[in-house]
Amino acid sequence: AGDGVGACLITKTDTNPFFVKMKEGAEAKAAELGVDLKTYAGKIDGDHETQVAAIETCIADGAKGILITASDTSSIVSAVKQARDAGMLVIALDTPLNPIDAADATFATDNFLAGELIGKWAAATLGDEAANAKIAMLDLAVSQPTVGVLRDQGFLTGFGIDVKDPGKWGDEDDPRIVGNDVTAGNEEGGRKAMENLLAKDPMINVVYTINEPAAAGAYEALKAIGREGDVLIVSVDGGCPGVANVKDGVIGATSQQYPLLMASKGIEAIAAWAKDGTKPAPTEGKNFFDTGVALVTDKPAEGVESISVAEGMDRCWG
Amino acid sequence: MQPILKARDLVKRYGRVVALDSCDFDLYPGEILAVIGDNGAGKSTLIKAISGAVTPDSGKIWLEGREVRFHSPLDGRHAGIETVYQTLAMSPALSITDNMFMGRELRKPGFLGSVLRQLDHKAMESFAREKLNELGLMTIQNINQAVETLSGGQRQGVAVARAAAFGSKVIILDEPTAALGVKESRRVLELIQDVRSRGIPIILISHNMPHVFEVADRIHVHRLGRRLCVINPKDYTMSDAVAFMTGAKEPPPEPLAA
Amino acid sequence: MQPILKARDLVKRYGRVVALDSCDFDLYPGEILAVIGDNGAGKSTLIKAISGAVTPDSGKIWLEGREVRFHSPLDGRHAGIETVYQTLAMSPALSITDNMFMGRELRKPGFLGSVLRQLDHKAMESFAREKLNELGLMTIQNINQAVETLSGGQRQGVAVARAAAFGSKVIILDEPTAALGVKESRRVLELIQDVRSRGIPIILISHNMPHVFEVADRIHVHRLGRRLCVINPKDYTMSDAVAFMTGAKEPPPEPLAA
Amino acid sequence: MSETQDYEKAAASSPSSVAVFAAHDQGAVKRIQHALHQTPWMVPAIVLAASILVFGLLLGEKFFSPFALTLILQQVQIVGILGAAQSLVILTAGIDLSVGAIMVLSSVVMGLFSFRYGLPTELAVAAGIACGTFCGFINGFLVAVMRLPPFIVTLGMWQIVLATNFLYSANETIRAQEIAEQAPLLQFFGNKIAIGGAIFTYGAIFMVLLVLFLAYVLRQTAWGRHVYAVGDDPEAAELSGVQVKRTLISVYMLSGLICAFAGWALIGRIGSVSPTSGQLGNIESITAVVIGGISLFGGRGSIMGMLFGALIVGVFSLGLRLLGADAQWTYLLIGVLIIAAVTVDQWIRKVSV
Amino acid sequence: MSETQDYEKAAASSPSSVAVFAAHDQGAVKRIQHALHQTPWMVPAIVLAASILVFGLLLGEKFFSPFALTLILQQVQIVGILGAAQSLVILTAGIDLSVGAIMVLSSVVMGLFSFRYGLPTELAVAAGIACGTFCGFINGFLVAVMRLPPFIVTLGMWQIVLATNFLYSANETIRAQEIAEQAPLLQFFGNKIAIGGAIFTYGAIFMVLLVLFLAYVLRQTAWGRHVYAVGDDPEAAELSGVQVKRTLISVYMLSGLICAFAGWALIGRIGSVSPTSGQLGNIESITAVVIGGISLFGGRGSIMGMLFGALIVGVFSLGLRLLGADAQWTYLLIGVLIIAAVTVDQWIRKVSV
Ligand SMILES: Nc1ncnc2c1ncn2[C@@H]1O[C@H](COP(=O)(O)OP(=O)(O)OP(=O)(O)O)[C@@H](O)[C@H]1O
Ligand SMILES: Nc1ncnc2c1ncn2[C@@H]1O[C@H](COP(=O)(O)OP(=O)(O)OP(=O)(O)O)[C@@H](O)[C@H]1O
Ligand SMILES: [Mg+2]
Ligand SMILES: [Mg+2]
Repeated sequence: AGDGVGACLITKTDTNPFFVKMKEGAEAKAAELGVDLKTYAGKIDGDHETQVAAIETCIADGAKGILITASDTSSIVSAVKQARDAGMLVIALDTPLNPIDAADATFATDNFLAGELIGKWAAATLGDEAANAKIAMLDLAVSQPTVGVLRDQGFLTGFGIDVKDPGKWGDEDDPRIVGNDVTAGNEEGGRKAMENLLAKDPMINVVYTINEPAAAGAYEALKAIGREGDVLIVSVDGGCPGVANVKDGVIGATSQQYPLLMASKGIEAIAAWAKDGTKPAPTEGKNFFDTGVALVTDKPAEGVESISVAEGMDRCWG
Repeated sequence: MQPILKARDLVKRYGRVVALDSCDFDLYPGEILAVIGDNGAGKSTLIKAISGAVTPDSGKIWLEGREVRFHSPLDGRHAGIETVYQTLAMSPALSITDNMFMGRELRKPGFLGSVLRQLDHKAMESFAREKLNELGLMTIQNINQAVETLSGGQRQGVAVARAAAFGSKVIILDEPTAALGVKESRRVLELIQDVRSRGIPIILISHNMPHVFEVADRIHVHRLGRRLCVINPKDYTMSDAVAFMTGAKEPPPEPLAA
Repeated sequence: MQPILKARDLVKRYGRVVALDSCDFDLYPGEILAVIGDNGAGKSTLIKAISGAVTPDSGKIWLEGREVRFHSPLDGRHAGIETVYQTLAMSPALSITDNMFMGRELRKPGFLGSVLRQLDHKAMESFAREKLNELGLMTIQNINQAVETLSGGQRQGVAVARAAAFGSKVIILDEPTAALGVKESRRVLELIQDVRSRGIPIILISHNMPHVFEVADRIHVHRLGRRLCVINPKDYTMSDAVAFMTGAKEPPPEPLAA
Repeated sequence: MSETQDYEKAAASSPSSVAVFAAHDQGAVKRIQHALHQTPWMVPAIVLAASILVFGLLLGEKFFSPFALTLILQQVQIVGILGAAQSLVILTAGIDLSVGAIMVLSSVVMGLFSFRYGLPTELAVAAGIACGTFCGFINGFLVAVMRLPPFIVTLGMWQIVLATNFLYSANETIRAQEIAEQAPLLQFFGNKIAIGGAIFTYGAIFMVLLVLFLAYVLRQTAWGRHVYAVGDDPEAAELSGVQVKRTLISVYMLSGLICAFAGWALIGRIGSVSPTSGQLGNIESITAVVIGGISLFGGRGSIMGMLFGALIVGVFSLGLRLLGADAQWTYLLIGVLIIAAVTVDQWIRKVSV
Repeated sequence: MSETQDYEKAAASSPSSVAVFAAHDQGAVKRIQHALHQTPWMVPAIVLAASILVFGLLLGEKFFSPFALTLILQQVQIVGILGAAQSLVILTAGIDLSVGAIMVLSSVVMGLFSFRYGLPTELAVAAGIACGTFCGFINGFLVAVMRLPPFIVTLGMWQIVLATNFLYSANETIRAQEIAEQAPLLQFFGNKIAIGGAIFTYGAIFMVLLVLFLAYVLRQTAWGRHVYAVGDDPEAAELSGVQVKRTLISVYMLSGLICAFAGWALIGRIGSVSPTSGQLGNIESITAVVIGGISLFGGRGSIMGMLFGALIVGVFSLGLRLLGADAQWTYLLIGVLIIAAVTVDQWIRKVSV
């Protein structure tokens, strides 16, 4: 139906499996609908200049629409405006732009909610012990990209800790937090950050991680000192290796997201826009289209809705 | 007569190697002082200590009766000491002209020069060409060649031309004719005498005894890091000088008081 | 007699500069051939073309009658040509010993050497010390000094000692005594005659006429990138040689056939 | 005077004109080769022209339009400006890993002085420029006076400046709309001149003018010659009368100043003030410099070459993207093409003398 | 023989023993200074000891325990191994920006050969090592034979290898649990020896042995001397009979080989095979090398210094975290301390001669 329709997918990076899967989802849908899809990505997390260049390329290329997961949700706005002025449909995926109406539509997970779910689960699992928890916070990067901040603050809120400035992690002074460290979202960084925090306080018993690779690294560090059995690790993402790690008991619970869904919905929307100019509508009651998030664990906790690992496996994306 | 340049008890040590061992030095106004000595005797170190390129571990230096302390070769240069170092001190990738005028470039007259600070390449090139011709370096075909593409002798010629052209209070020449051809060496000797006749004293380090005995007024014999003696070329033969400096013969009992 | 080394019509051009201009060259077995010429005449370029350090634009070279084409100095060296370059070709940060044995290091005997490939530092050091003493370089106090810390003359001495020690089919010396003292130069001349008496021919570039006339069997006069003439030192005076090479006088009508 | 020197007299009557050789085969080819050798920036310029041609043939209109070609100019403007700063430092045989960080910090200072403290925009811009220059001064002081290796100094400064930037800005972006309303001067370099389809932003024009200006300064003033001399051989430069320390400090300060301007231009380009920008600034600017033929060992090369180097990368990036290569393939191909570009450069240099 | 040379005869009877000077004030201080000058790695060793001492005093038990100290060893093992590869290249006046990428690609090859193709683990490891060595060979070939600048070659290779890595691995991680079950050999370097509280992983032990081995090779074999000569002055090395090309190629190949071992050690450290690791490998290894006192201009320095350099950074990172500095402040302080460490190094070198 969409013959000759050009579309662009611009992700933060294309090294993170999350975005790789998003791209695969988009490509599959594009092939199905006959949309001509080109994909772009920043070089590293936070690299919004390459994203700006990618938008400009799409304009030069005469594409009909852009799907973008913005590295810097405000900085990209000028470039997005240029694209929309050139008659393109711009859809923000995964993270809303700032302001949210800078894009024609937003298909996203609620990252804050994702964090909140694991925070609640951890608090419920610990029960009364939650008051004496020793928490390690393994974040993404010192540049504090929005996703990392939302997940971190969501977790703390869910756990029952007051966040100070909701736009920033690391400013809380609750004694239960042993410390924050950065992981770059991979195993190596996860292990080192965990080691650093363990050296600070070897009795840590709750570990929040930005994503599952970081969690796997943290697990290795715990294993090295024989404490892998008595620490609760929680994470966000829901990739297949991550869910498998939940199954193996490496991770206690993880919040699962649905990048494939975001991407395929996005491609459909562009195809529809190219056909008759319809714009996608947001989810009822929200200002964006929520692709949903679910807590995956085999140890459900009271008062927190969750799905089983088997279910999670069915719906995982990497 | 007071020495224009005087040094006492200079010491310079490199790890276990002693390059200057309580060395004294005197240069009198208007004279050509030759410094001779074995390889590694410490001649270059001595003149570097005087010109400011090396800071001695101890010892004192007086210029025109005032004690001086140079922290960089630029200090020495500002005090009026112009030096041709044995290593020549040229920027290999830059052109002959650039090297000759390094640190004292000519600017174009008028607005271009004073406001736009534009260099007067033409003037510098023709000046450089003239100085090289004076030295008989006729084989330099391209005045804008990079110095690294010059032959060994041509390079040395450029360094000598630079020092002579911008001569001031004292000129120091460390083996200026080592790599030069017969004709070019001859010209350098003439140049040295020329400069002396302008009243500027010269320190000449050389291993070429005939040249030394031809132009020097006094000869400072350097051995094992110190001044062994100072001789008058009229009183001694070349053989004597060589014997002193290599240690084959004892120096005259009482070094010339001046 | 056939020349051991023969070159015809060598041309080497650097941009607009002509360094070799259809130059011919002959070296006969067992002789000392001196090459003289103005600065920048192209002497160093000539011997670099012969030793493989520079690839001529055109022209041919024969070694012992066979045509050769060297692509690197190592080719020349493997063919038996050992050279002291004017720039000395030393690694400044490495020690004297390291430099002397570069590319031909001695290994310890037995297991340590053959399996662990350990170098025999002791043996190399004492060999180096011996060679330097032979040259009279007595002021080198520390044999493990880095070459960059040596005086100009000491450095040249090390380079000459290296070439002489590992002498083979042809030895080329480009101004080997330029920076050397009186005693050290003398020793180098003796060394040259020594080497010749072992039957190895030598090419000697020098600006020192007395030295050239003392040791050379034949003199190749180089001017403006080509061989002007070849003279026998017994038939001409130094003044003649200088006059030829500087262009003050016409060369003998018929260059010596050989 | 001893008789022994008599033979030297023979040289007296030698000819005294400069040696000349018959110009043998100065054909067109030889002349071109010579020109290539004399003007080091011509080689990257040729590579650039060739790559524009190739992509033009492959992509036609899409690439070979005034719009796309000026788009490249816009996309390389930041790298080009940073590259100018980087070139100066590399010419002195240094390296500046902190250019990107200084740029971002300067832009953040401009933004926060306007918005957090409510100062007049002119003052905020001046503060940002002062901040960049000051960072450059610290670099220069450590390199010149403390004699620390530039790599380490600027590596340390990179981390320090970047961390300061995050701490000071509290990781907050100032949005484009607010800037456009309250402090449009910050977006000055984002203004554009459109001529037909071609769009020239002030930032791109600034980049070109800056490079031309620096090329003039390096070639035509004493200071410029000193920069080359210091990079070539600092010891020789010192001995021959260059104030090495002063020259080095001035170079690093100028580099900081240019980075601050890059920060200002960055606001113009992305509209907003974002503390997460510029993380790749150092590696990209160094790439441009090296493809442009400036030696990392200092003292050799021309700043014009850097500009062409930056454009070469820009052309490849845009061209490959338009050809539809996906991101990883683009990186892979850009890797290949960086090497290829320098191989061609090296080859042209070799055949020319 | 002309009479003119007669004066030279006067030198004949000169003394023929090596000049000696009275050892004036060879006090303890002088002797220490001399020792510092002779052994370049002693300076970073002193800085390291001093920083351990300071943090030990500030933090007591927490830091000055066998556990924490061996933890540092574990944390620097990857950087240390990469640093060994980097040192070799930098000693030849090159630079290798691709070390991190080669490491990751090698580890991915090991993982995928075991899991995707089901080959025996020994074979997979061999394939990974061959892959690393081959990447090194390409670097070496381009640098030595094509004479391209190492910075550009390895910059290009970095992008190429990294992109290949992502394309080949499809960004998929192989989980630690699976590796432990099916191919435990891949985690070989993760095994440990515990002595009291001290934990020595095989990877950390390998790093130390590797550095000692390379120190021996560089100091005691002809090849090692040639590496220094090539870095010092390649032209002089060539003229004095070193096979410059062959030496360069062997250095880059060895560097690639060591990177492959780093990849293997990486699997041991993080348990899994992850294509996103090692992105900072190049900058961190260069930092270690430079703090360790190896000159980026080649030919000077010792590989032992690199090891101490890596440890200095490790000590600072852990020490600062334990002191309670948060991540951003740690970043900033490490920047400061890198500069400080090199300042101290420079200062010690200056007072010693
Ligand atoms: N930077 C340095 N480090 C260590 N030793 C040095 C250094 N510079 C010079 N020396 C040593 O100091 C001594 C004197 O050297 P100097 O260059 O002054 O000799 P010279 O008399 O000029 O010899 P020449 O006639 O060969 O030029 C030599 O033994 C040399 O090895
Ligand atoms: N790499 C180069 N590039 C350009 N010109 C060069 C290069 N090497 C040498 N030349 C030029 O070639 C000519 C011959 O140089 P060469 O070094 O052979 O002279 P030479 O006879 O050895 O002189 P000297 O007696 O001074 O050593 C010189 O004019 C020099 O400027
Ligand atoms: Mg000397
Ligand atoms: Mg020569």
